[in-house]
Amino acid sequence: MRIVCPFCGERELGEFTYLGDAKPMRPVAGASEDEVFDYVYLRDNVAGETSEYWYHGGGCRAWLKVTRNTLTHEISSVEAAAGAGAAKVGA
Amino acid sequence: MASAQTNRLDDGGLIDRSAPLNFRFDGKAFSGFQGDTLASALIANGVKLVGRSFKYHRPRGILTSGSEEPNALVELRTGARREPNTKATTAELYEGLEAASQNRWPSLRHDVMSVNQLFAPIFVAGFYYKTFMWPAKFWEAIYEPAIRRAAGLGRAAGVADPDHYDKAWAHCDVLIAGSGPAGLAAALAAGRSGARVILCEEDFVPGGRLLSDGGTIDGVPAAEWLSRTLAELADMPDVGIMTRTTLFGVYDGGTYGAIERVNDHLPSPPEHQVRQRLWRIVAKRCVVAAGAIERPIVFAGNDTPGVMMASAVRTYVARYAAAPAKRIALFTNNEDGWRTVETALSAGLQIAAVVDARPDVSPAHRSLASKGGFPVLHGSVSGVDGGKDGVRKIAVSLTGGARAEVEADGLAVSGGWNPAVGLTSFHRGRPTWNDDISAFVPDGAPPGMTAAGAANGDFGLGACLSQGFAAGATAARDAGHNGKAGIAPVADDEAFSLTPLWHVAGKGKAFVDYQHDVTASDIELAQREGFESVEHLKRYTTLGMATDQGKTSNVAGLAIMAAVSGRSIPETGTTIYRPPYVPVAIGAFAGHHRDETFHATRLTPSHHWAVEQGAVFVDTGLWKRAQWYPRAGEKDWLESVTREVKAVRSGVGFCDVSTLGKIDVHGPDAGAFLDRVYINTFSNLAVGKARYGLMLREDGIVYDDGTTSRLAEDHYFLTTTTAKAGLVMQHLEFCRQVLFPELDVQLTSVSDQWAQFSIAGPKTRDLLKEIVDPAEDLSNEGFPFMGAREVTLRGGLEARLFRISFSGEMAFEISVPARFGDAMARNLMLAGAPFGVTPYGTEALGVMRVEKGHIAGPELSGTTTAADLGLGKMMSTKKDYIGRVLAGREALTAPDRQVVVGIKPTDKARRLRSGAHIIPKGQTPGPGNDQGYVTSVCFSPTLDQWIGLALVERGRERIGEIVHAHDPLRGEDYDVELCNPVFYDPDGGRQRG
Amino acid sequence: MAEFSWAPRSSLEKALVAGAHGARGIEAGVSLTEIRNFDLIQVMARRGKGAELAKATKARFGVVPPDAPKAVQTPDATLIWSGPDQFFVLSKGGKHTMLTLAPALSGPASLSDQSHARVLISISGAKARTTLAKLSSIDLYAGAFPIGAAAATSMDHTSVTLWRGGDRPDELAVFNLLVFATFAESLWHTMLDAAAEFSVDISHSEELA
Amino acid sequence: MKYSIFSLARAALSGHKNWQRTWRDATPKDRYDVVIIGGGGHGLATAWFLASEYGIKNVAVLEKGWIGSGNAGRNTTIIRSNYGLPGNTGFYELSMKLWERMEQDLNYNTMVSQRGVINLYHSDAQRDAYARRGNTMRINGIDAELLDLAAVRKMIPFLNFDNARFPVQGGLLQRRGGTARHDAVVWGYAHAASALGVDIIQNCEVTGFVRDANGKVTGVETSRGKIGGGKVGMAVAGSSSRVAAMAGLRLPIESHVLQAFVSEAIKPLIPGVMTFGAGHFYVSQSDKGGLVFGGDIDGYNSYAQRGNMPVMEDVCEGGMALMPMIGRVRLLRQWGGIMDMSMDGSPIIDKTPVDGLYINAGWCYGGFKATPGSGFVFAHLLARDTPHEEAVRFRLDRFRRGAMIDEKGQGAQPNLH
Repeated sequence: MRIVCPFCGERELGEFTYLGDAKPMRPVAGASEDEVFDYVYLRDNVAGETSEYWYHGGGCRAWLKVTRNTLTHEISSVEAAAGAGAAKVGA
Repeated sequence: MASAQTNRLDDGGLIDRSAPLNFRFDGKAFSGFQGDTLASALIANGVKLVGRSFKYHRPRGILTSGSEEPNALVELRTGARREPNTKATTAELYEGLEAASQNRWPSLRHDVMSVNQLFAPIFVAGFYYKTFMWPAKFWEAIYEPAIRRAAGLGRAAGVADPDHYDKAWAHCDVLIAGSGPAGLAAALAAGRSGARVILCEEDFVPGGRLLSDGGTIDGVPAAEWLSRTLAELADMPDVGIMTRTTLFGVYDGGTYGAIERVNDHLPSPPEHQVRQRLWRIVAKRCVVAAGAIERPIVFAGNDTPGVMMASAVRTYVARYAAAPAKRIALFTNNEDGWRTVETALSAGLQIAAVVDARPDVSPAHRSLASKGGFPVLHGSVSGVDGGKDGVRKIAVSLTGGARAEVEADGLAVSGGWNPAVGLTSFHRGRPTWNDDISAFVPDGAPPGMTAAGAANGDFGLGACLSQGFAAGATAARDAGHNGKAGIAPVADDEAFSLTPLWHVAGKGKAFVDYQHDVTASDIELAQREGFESVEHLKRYTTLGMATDQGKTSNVAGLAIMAAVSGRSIPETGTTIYRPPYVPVAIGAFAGHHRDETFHATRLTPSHHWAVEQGAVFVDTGLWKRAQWYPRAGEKDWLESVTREVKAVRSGVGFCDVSTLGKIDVHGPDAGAFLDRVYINTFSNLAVGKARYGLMLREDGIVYDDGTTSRLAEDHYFLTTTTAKAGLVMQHLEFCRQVLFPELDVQLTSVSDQWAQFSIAGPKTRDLLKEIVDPAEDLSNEGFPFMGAREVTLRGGLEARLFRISFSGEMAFEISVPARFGDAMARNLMLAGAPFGVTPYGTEALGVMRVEKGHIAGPELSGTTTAADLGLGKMMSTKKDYIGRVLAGREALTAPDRQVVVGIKPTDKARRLRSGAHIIPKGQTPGPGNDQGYVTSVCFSPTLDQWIGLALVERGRERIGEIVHAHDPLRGEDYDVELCNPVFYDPDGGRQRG
Repeated sequence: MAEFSWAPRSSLEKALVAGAHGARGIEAGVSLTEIRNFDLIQVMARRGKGAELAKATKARFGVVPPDAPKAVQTPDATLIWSGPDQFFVLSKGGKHTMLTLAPALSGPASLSDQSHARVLISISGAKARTTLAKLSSIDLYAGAFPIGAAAATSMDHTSVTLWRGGDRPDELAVFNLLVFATFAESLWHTMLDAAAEFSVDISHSEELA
Repeated sequence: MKYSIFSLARAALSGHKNWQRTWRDATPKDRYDVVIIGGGGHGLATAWFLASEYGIKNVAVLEKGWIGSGNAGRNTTIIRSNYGLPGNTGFYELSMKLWERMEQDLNYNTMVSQRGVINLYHSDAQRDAYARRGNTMRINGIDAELLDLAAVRKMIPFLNFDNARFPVQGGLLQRRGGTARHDAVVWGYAHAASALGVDIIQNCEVTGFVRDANGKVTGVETSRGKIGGGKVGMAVAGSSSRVAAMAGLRLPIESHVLQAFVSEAIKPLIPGVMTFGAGHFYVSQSDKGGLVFGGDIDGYNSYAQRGNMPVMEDVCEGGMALMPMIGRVRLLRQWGGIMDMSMDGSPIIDKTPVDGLYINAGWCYGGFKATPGSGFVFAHLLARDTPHEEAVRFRLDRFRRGAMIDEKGQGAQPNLH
């Protein structure tokens, strides 16, 4: 697998670490145990296109949101996490 | 003296007759020439019997001339370099080569295990599932060892591989597999278009079937076109041809695996060179021009030595000038087989007869037959008379029912061709059936890959050239290169007419999978027992699971299954194709990463100083850390460690703690950020102060701990455990970039920037005064416990000083830029000399932390909560932080959880061991009363006894209780007292003093 | 009172043996040079301060910092991209240290001293690319990795910063490599093993190329 | 027909023409007492135990392809019961005991070979963790031995003891561990279950659940029509989330790819099963002679049933680090299976929140060794509606309660288990 890092360009799989599904959002402060349980433990585990977090730890250390098909491993898009490249915020 | 090359033709071939090579097979001396394979050299020497089959130990000869060979497997080389199951058909001959036949005892000609053939009526497919069940104990004791000894093929060396391997990356626009006409044409087109091209060829010379079958291209003989083409390609700087290189797999994103046999053609690799190299090739496009594999026909006796694929006969005759037989019969069901007749005749060999399964043959062939003086028999070969010395006679069932016999010493067989669909099918693409050629052709190839020429089911030379050229041009264009490809090479297409014939019914064993001894009747049996799916068929009969991966057997096997189960071949389908395309040495996949270079090694800044001190090192993750510093006369590690601990507790010692993860946390929101990742609060930490912090995972379990200092309003210096340094960095980046992007925080690892030493013991201040600039106030008031700030050292060096203690003693940690770490160690020795300074290692560090009841790796097991560790009070109730909510789950807050306590043996002389379990006193150990276990132990020089930490159910409520430490693994049982985990200076006066 | 010497010691002090290594009887295909005692400051733009940092950098160095994987040469420093919103300032002789850079850049950026966290190795020679192909998954083909190209990548599972400097006088490419100091000795041996078949010329230098 | 050497010899006389199908090729009936989705080892074992232990014979096993075509047919065939946490320890030992009588139970040689499983340790910390685990095993009546370096050297002298990056220091040995012939396990259960009346229905893909007005599952929709079931059990590890989604359930499971490898067949080289403690590598040698080995999962969600090169290299690096004698042995085949990676690395066997639907899932990469035990306790659950005593900790709600069974201590991060 090769992932096109929005900062570094196309890189080999070995430079990246997988975290998991990017769809669940961390509940805000004060959320209930049920909400946080859902966020931490339950997964859609999609067979098909899904959005997920990968870390370019062997490269620029950016967290990426990768849209990938779990049936074919085909990657259709990669975007940087909101806080990667934050120097441009507001620019 | 080497025997004469009896079957070497007088002229022709691509061998170098001026370079004779001596070799031995089963101890017997032979000679061959540069340019031979082991197989061609054996053939040139008239050797027919080369191996024994897997199950029945039947005598076998050479069947093919390529990597699809199922029979001619040998143990190549000797000693530590012995390679089992090497295909004689691909092994290049070199001076002094030694090979031995395998799977036979005591010799190839007289193999005791060939008695298995007598049991063949019982040893049918899957027979072992139906027996060997009684008595149950006999399986491991009797049956299985016997089966295991009989099975297997060659013998591995059994000692470490002395050769080296490496791995490399390559990048190109167009990757081409195969240098036959299609592959070369593709390379020409892509190269001329301006693309970067890599062409992989598994053979040691490019050319593919051109080397054996010749032909005319662009009006010149194939050999001339070949050298002209290779010259043109050699002139293109961005085109590379890698011979001895097999493309074996295709992975995601256009990544391909290839194996280069760099030095297998030499007795051993030259110094500093590798045996083989694994290539990871990244290609925008790939053209598979891997050709096709001729398939056998299944008939009784088809495994007799001397029965050979018709195309292999041509290869041996034309390319190697070696005659597999003097009087050859041909059994074909297609036009292509006839080319063997032409090749043999022109080399002066005799054709005994052609048995053609088709109703008719062309007039041209008829006239060839009359010119060559051999009969053309319409029908099928139904039996072979012969044995380990080869074919003597073949029996033919003629169309219409009559029978005939033909005397011959070799039988060439052509059942048609199967495109090499492996690479195109490795992403689970299923090839589709093509009736015109009665074969499967590629379909569903991975993105970016196309097949061309014979690999695509187009066998004609003209078609190979034009298709290869077009594929190369298209691939280059798709990769962004639009240069002029020019005109494709031109040649005529040979006729290809085939009448499918898979299996000739008859008496006697008819082999489908030669190596695994799977016969046509095994397939029928499998069908009868319900193993009709091809995957069941494969698993039940082992069809196609041998070292040739079914290259010569799979299609015939499923065709026979189709016939017996009344389905068509496409309905029956293929099994899943699995990489690698050819077997690849495990050593090549490992490359450089073996022995001491298995993983990288990290060294602390004072490492070489510690080596000079004679330190014993321990592996901690990738780090080498000084474990203790033995001194002359000390009898064991315990004595050294005890000395080090005592020295610290009574005087002063130092320890390199640079392995701790160190992270700079910068930015206006650094404090707010840390509040969210730690369970306790850091935003209110004063500049110049340090604080111990604990982080949880989001599931409420403790993740890591460490001390974090505030060096400036917007700058914290965070430390992690050695083990989690990288992971915590990743976690913090996740928090920063994903969870809390609104915070203005910057993170950098400074683990390698700072050499950090812990200096501990009552005389720490005395030592520091020697080394720190006298202007710095190190008094308890001027530098209180948990203080942290920059200081200047004597000589002007800037350092950071932290008043933190892991040992429980008066202690500081001092950081200097890493290049000064070595000097720091030396200067600490110098400065501390008057106070008896003692360097100490990780063992003494560990002892002191247990004495002090600090948690570490064994307690941070990934299953403990802050409360389990006695740190529940640190959990802030005033803020949100990672893990806060789920830490409150019922089972994580249950009163009967196992929590950290101290333990001491009731018998003061007793040694403790980690891993012992805690059982209530007086009870018989069982799953119902297993209440915890010992996590950490040490011999405490301070208390003069062994002490430990344990996780024990309701432990904190049970301080003072005597329980049982149960350690059946080591045969130990003893009583221990549960106690306060802080064994040493429980009110902390020493570290604050 | 003891006399303290504060002699800096490179992580490669022991491992680096100047001279020839590997295959004998052929011209060295690879030159490996360690450059010692440099200053390396990581500059990380603060949230929303990218433009401001670019301006401050321009004022200080005469160029804007690279915002893509590139290395920019200034008369007395090299600015090397090291990740989104961040770059290294590599220099010698104390011109650009924490002390001197902080006044210029610390408003829009956070600075972190990495001078001691890295070892700098320069690789060149006819077989430099072939050697690096064993260590790096990056395409270093001249067209794909021109002078000034940079990459934050990994070698032997270890993070490195790689960039292409100016060519040697003999027109051969030069690749510069910043590796983590505690990994350096290990990676050095790996590099030597990779290059040994081509014959290696080993040296160290106090000068930036 | 009963299988034995005598029946084989008799059959040989008639040219093996009289063998019957190993299991009946059943066509679906309208309704069964229990419908089991998934014709892998677990599903078939469940059916066999339902029929043989609980007298429930009106059972269908539905398989979307051919039986054993999922993970049952592509694993590394290891059996062991060397677990350290309550829940796992007892369950896997139950399973081990069932392995020990399987061939006689089923009249099928599944080649259960108790040649030993050794987990090597390379550090004091690892030794201590193994000591803890081995003692747990012993306390539970399971065989375990902690070997020191000398004992390991004696037992497996061919390891790299002398110039290893992470030298072997010893190992935790379970002599009763070993391997079994994975396909034969599937066929053996099919053979025996079919003989007791269980319908094994191949090429029958479940496409949905039939629910009554109360939401209770009363059957399944399949590619071969609607099939009613008093109870429906899923045993579809690898596809659990997909099947559960048809009933509106989200599971604490991710699907990951685990690669496995086999070498060319060679003469006996390795005695039992070994796991490397300083890298990702475990290995055994099949009766046919191939080294069967594997390592870590690829680490990303996948249903593609194939992996990538980094893991392949990582595994071979581990192999060469542990025993550099395999350098010249060739890797013959590489394949990938889909693992139900659960959030704590341990399985789930429970009723679901949907009435009538039962789940057997989350086996991570350890499902093969669990096959008989899983079948046994799942059959119990389906028959009695209460968990078997050795499966009470495998409840689905343990994550919500915080009662995880996390052997590796990695938390809710499936790719790290």
